[in-house]
Amino acid sequence: MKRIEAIIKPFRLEDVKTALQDAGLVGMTVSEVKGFGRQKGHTEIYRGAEYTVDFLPKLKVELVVPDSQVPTAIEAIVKAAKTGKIGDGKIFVTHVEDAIRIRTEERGDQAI
Amino acid sequence: MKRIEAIIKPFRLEDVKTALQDAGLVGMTVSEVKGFGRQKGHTEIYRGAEYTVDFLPKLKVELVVPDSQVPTAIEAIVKAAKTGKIGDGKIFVTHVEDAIRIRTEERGDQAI
Amino acid sequence: MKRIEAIIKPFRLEDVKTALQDAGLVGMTVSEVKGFGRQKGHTEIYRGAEYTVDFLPKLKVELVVPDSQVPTAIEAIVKAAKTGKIGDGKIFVTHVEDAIRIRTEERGDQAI
Amino acid sequence: MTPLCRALVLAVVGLFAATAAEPGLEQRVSDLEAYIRNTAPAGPIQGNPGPGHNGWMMVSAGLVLFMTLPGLALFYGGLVRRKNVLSVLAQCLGLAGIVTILWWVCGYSLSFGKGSPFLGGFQWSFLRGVTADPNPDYGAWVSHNVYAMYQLMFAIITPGLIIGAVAERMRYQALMIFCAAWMVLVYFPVAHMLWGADGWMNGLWNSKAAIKSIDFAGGIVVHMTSGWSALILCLLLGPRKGFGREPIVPHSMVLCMVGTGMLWFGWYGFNAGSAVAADRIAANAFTATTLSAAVGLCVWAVLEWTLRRRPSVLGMCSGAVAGLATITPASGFVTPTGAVLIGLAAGLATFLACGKLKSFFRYDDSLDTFGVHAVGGTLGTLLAGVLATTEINANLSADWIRPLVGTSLWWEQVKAGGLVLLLSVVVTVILYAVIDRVVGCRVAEEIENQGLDLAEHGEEGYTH
Amino acid sequence: MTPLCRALVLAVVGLFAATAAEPGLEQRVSDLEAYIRNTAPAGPIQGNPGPGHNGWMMVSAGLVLFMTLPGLALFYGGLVRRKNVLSVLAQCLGLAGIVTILWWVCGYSLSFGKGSPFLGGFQWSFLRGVTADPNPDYGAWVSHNVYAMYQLMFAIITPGLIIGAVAERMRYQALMIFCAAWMVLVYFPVAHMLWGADGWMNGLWNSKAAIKSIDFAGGIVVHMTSGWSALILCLLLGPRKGFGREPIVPHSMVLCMVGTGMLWFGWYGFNAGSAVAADRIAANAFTATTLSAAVGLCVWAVLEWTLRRRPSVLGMCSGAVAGLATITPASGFVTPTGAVLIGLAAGLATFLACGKLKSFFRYDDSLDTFGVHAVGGTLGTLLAGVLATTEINANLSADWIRPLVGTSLWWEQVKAGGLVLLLSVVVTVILYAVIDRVVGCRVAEEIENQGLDLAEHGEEGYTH
Amino acid sequence: MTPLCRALVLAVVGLFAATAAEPGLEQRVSDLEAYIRNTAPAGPIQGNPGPGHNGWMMVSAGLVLFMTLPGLALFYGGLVRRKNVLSVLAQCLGLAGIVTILWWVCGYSLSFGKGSPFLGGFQWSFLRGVTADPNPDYGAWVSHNVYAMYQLMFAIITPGLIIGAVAERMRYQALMIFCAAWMVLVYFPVAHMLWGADGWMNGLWNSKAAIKSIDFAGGIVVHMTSGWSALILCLLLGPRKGFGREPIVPHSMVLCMVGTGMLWFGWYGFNAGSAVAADRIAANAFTATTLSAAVGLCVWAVLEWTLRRRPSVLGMCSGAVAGLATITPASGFVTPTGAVLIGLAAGLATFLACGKLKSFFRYDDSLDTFGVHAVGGTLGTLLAGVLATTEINANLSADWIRPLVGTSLWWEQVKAGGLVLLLSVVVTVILYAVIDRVVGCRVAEEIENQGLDLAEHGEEGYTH
Ligand SMILES: Nc1ncnc2c1ncn2[C@@H]1O[C@H](COP(=O)(O)OP(=O)(O)O)[C@@H](O)[C@H]1O
Ligand SMILES: Nc1ncnc2c1ncn2[C@@H]1O[C@H](COP(=O)(O)OP(=O)(O)O)[C@@H](O)[C@H]1O
Ligand SMILES: Nc1ncnc2c1ncn2[C@@H]1O[C@H](COP(=O)(O)OP(=O)(O)O)[C@@H](O)[C@H]1O
Repeated sequence: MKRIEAIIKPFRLEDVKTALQDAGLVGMTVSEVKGFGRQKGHTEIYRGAEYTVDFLPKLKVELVVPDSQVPTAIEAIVKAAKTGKIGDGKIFVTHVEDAIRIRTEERGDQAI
Repeated sequence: MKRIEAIIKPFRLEDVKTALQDAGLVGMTVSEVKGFGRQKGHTEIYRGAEYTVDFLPKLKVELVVPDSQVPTAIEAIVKAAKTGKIGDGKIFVTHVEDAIRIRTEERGDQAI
Repeated sequence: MKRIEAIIKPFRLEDVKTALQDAGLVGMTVSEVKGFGRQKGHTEIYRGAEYTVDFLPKLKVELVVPDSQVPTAIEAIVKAAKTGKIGDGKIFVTHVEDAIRIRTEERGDQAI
Repeated sequence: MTPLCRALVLAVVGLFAATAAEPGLEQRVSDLEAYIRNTAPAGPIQGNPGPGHNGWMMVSAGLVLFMTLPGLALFYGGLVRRKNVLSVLAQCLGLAGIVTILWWVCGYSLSFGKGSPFLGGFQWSFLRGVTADPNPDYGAWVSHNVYAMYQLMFAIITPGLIIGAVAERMRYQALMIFCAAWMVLVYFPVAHMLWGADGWMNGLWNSKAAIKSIDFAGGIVVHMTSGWSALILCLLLGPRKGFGREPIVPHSMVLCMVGTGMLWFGWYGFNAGSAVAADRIAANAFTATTLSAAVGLCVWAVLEWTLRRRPSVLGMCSGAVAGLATITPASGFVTPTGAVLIGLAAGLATFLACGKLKSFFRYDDSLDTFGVHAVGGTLGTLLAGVLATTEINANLSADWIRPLVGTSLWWEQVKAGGLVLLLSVVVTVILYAVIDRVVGCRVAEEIENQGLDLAEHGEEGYTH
Repeated sequence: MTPLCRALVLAVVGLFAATAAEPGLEQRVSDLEAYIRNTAPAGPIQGNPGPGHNGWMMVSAGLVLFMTLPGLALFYGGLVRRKNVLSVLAQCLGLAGIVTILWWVCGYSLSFGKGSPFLGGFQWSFLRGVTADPNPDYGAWVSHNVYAMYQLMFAIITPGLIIGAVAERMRYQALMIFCAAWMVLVYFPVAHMLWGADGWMNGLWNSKAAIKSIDFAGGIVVHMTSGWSALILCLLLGPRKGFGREPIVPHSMVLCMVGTGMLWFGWYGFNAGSAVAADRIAANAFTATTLSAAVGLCVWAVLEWTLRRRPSVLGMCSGAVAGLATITPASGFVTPTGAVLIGLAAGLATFLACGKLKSFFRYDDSLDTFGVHAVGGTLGTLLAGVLATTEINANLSADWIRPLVGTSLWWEQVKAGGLVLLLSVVVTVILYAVIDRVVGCRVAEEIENQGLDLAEHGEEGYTH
Repeated sequence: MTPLCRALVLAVVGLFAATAAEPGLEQRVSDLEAYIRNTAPAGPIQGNPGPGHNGWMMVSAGLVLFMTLPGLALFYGGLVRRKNVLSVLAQCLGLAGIVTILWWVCGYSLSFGKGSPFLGGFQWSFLRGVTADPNPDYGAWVSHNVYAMYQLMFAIITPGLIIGAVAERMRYQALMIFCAAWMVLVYFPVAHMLWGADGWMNGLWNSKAAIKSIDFAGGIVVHMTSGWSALILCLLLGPRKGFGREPIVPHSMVLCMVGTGMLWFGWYGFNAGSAVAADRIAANAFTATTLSAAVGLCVWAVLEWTLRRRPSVLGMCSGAVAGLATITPASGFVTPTGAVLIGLAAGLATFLACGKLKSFFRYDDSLDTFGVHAVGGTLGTLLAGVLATTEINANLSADWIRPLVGTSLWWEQVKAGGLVLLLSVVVTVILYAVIDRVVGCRVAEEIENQGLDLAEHGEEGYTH
């Protein structure tokens, strides 16, 4: 099993979700994060005081998939999340040793 | 060391925390996430427009434990988080290469 | 590539960011989390009812770096996040198998 | 008769005609002065509302509505958990809707119409005959329909207070049915008995009242009825899941404080408006209200500071509301120093009730409706009996009540308060039993976990 | 002449002198009674505002401002997505600023000054001559400048309503320019025609009005103008990105409900204040407003309960606002029962409009300005024609309008409403075309994704 | 004497009796007219408050309280970081409590009681003798206790303004002690000197005033005292940790804007209420207030648009509040066009002060109390001297001040403003030194990091 963690632009979530579903992947967990990278932040001005805000709102989509589905998942995410503009985000893949479904205590690929 | 990541139903947090503490595990980090899986979402209706909300509020509990304590931790979480209804969540286990306690710069199992 | 996950005190973020930037590391993703550990929580009192709040606000900083930069990154974070008081947080290092930059579909060290 | 004399006679006759009109002029001037003095006119101006009083009462009615929407909704809504915030708002909104319709159908008539000493009649159902002309029974210079609307706003907020005790676990449908029935069985009779022109306990206006109690702005009618019913209801309903085991903390102290500010602001309409005129008594009530609220606030702050080193926003809000609730029945009767004393007593009593009583008996009065409103309202009712003075409210000089002022008035208060307490408790028990059987009072455990907002209203309070 | 007679003659002469002064006293008393009755004085008191009326109107003006800032801002701001909340607030604030300046420069004069039946003149530009003395054309006892400020608050909220239809996608600059031009081309003429002393459709006050329509507090002037323009504007602008495909849900129902409470509270200034006095008519309007709002609220709740088992906070808020918008033109003309009927109709019609009409035609009226305000305002305008009665508003007894009351008044309403609808639509189309060409009406797609707050105002609604 | 003659004589004698009553009637009518005109009555109606004026002043008092709770609390609370929001609310609440008690004990008496030209006496301590009868020194037709409560609300908000400069770092205890002492040493004397009937600088009412300055609603008394003290206090306290290095941004611009709307709404009570009547002067103040607020708002928006292409919500809120603060001392004295000029000057000056001055001198006036209130109040005080006119405020025709109007009045303003500025600065320095030594003014660094809410109040603003 692999854990795929994708940092994406928030307004692409619906598309990413649909793409993953279409690829047969139904489980995922999403969290709100702030990203800092090459994409330039913006300035906010409060009564003349200027602040450069480097941290931009992003969403982190995590999903654990069987090894075999990693390419499908990556492809689906890339296709759905890409706008071609800087800041589209990253995908990181890590190895997962075990998975347990709490409800049934199933383990491994069954569990996801 | 292993990193145990559990996605649970929000109202089970207190129980999970207690169970882990009882098992002698005091460190953990919790974040609010939205989960998408087999559990059906709900519909929200705003002035006649119906929206299916697939993303349900969940909590993610992360804890890093020495290899030896992985089974204890999993067992504690499963016991405390299980309601038997769909959507109880998952536990994922990944390998952690190193841990550092910032305050003391201790490393490895000492640090957690 | 390694994934460095640091749990820090919220008011140290600016310093950590600067330290990482100074060390030549520009990419990172930050999220708000609640931490539970050795650091004592506080009590909140609402109309006479006392609650011990064990979960303290922390920030989680995640960054994926080439293997070679792991020590630099850790050092930078430790230096910037340390106050010497309990609750300064932890750093966890895990292995990352692959990284993809969504915009360009670059892979591996290029992508981060 | 000489021509001169004839001229004179004619002149004098003319003058007589003029002087015949004179008493008219005198009357008309007296009536205009009656407008200033807020006494009833007798001449042709009768039937007209007086602009200063009428304007003030429209403002007051608006202010009392503002106390519920959004004042109370925020005060309570901020104190519940995020997943239940909308359920509280929906309850406040729903009550505003339902109680208004009840009021129009028969509520106003049953409360303020003449009938038996215990309940009014149906002569004003559908507000028939409730016109813009003043009804001197209730306000010499205020449009009768404005008065009816003003009283409606009290009728809305009273069941609204109950929400605080049952929040986060009662079914919406059950609560709405409970409140509708409760209005008919508790509120309309009690309002009639205390405030109806022929009410059984209306010591201030009804010389024939059996119990000569006074309740300026609703210590008995509003705070005791709702507060004691709330206690019973929360006992019957049982505590929230996790109560006493998990932290159940306010999701937004900011909203709660905003609600408190709105309640305080609106309370001027509630208390000073209860003079049904912008007169001296209103002025006195305004002053007493301000002092009691501030002193109640300070008492909580000082107690928290002393006992816990940290005066809290919720503490100060609670103290202010306690001061306001407690001064309510007394506001138009007591001196500034009386108001300060009441504020002191209010702060102490509610601090103990919320802090000690509740934890001792372990009932789950979610947002302290009992601890603040029942305790405050009951205490204030009693203290009104002790501290009321004719110097502040000349109406207490009426010969049937004057002998009681400063002597045994407090005993009338005890009698009235006790009976209303009993009525509230009994009706609540019966209603609960019936409604729980028929529709079920408590939400399913699953729904309580998930939050009432989604399950009962199909919405979320906040999204990101 | 005997000495006695001489004395008598002198006495009588003296008395004559006194009685010569008498008519003065009579007049002065009549004038004071005129203050109570809200009729125009004729004696030396003329030129003075009457405190009860003037105070009430200052409060009313404040209340109507409060409806926009922060009422409407929250009602709408809560309904948009978090990334656009400040854009809504900025639009409300900007309108308050710009419309006030326009009003000072020429708006008040063009709307309420005498001129042609279609538009006022420039005699009151820069509020020259608009002093604290009453202008009897508009209020016998209210300072003319208070009246001008009161009307300003209407002029601010009207374009504010349009925001609801174009939220989350229109450029700030374009919207401000649109509204400024729209005020001159639609609002000032329509306000003049309906409410100007010499207005072409002012059936209530202008005996020479060509169309004898009535609009108590702005069914046509406020809700129809803005509501129909809003529909056209949102059609021209096109739907929001993702409309109908992605969930676009309110980011804070709590704010929306708070805004609703503030709107309801402020609406008393809007409707009861439109009597321009704290008199009988104000009292009637106050009553009608309350009933219609509550009934509208209940209709939505019952329909949602029946159709979806879950009465929602947004539903109840929408119903209340619908009841308020619909009663607006009728509030000073109808009986309580009339108001209940209007509330019923309001609830039903807007429920259908928001639920069915919009999904059928698939236009993106973001926050239902059309569904609530245009539908409500149009319906209320018609129903005012049907249900108005001289018993509630004696001004309808004027000989040029009395024959229409209860007979063909509804037809005058149709004519007036239809023409104003047409004017609103045509002006909106033209203005859109011009402004879109010159500055561009819609934000770039990138900005719509990111949210308008950051891109257009350089701020974020909330930070953590 | 013929029988006829005898009859005549009797008749005439009777008539004489009637005419003997006549002067009484004349007086009574005059007094009723005095109510309309807001002049003092002389006949038997004396001692009664007049409903129109009294109602308006109760509303105004409520509005001014609403400005602090929750208006100012939100305006400031939204601008701080999330971890400190409750500390701001707690400060506003605490001041409401403490200042009310001070006011009751001696504050009102020291401010408005007769005594020396510099400070009142103790005759009204505990509000003894402050009854519902009007005190003609302050309002011919307003209950004296309503006036005392109205002025209390000013006394509450004034130290509340200081919060803005020291937010996010001052100890709660220290701030409360500072404010209590500051009330006694600065506010009571200054209020007495400017507004007390025998005040040393009360040019409007005290013919013997040494400095004949005018301050309609508190440019000097409210905004200058608090604003200049705030500057000194924030200098002494030092900047917040991270100031100028880390982004310190508002945690909720939405709350800030809501607070602004409430401030604007409440300011009508503040300014128009300062006429202590619902009369012509109130009407003029209402108008001026509206215009200045809107123009101030527009100036900030236009400047931001021009300089940064993005008009911000905070900018518009700041401009509106600046316009309101600056018009305050002048509101009852200037024409609409004067108000527009003041709004213009207010917008420009505060924009520069907040944007340039602060960044130049690098002091940390957290929420710009100095930049908005001190700058606005000082400017408005001066401009009131330049633009005041007898046409708007007939009281300026009093022979001791009329010669100054339009000539050297501005110099009286400079003198009064300068002295008060000095007093505020000196007292602040001394108080700071003492309190810092005794209890410590600044929170520990650890607490500043963590946020004041938890450490000082044991609560969190929001939970999830
Ligand atoms: N090394 C990294 N580790 C973790 N997250 C990263 C890293 N680099 C970038 N990110 C995340 O990816 C987002 C996009 O990266 P950025 O460099 O701005 O643009 P792009 O993805 O187009 O190269 C960032 O906002 C951040 O959240
Ligand atoms: N493959 C997955 N990867 C990551 N998170 C998942 C995955 N599948 C499920 N989850 C998380 O677990 C939660 C529960 O899963 P769900 O399928 O609804 O029920 P159950 O755990 O009972 O099978 C989801 O809401 C989601 O947050
Ligand atoms: N075993 C663990 N797994 C995951 N997170 C942990 C673990 N132990 C501690 N943490 C996180 O680190 C934070 C700091 O830990 P704590 O024990 O309080 O202090 P210190 O880091 O100084 O030892 C905690 O609040 C929690 O978020």
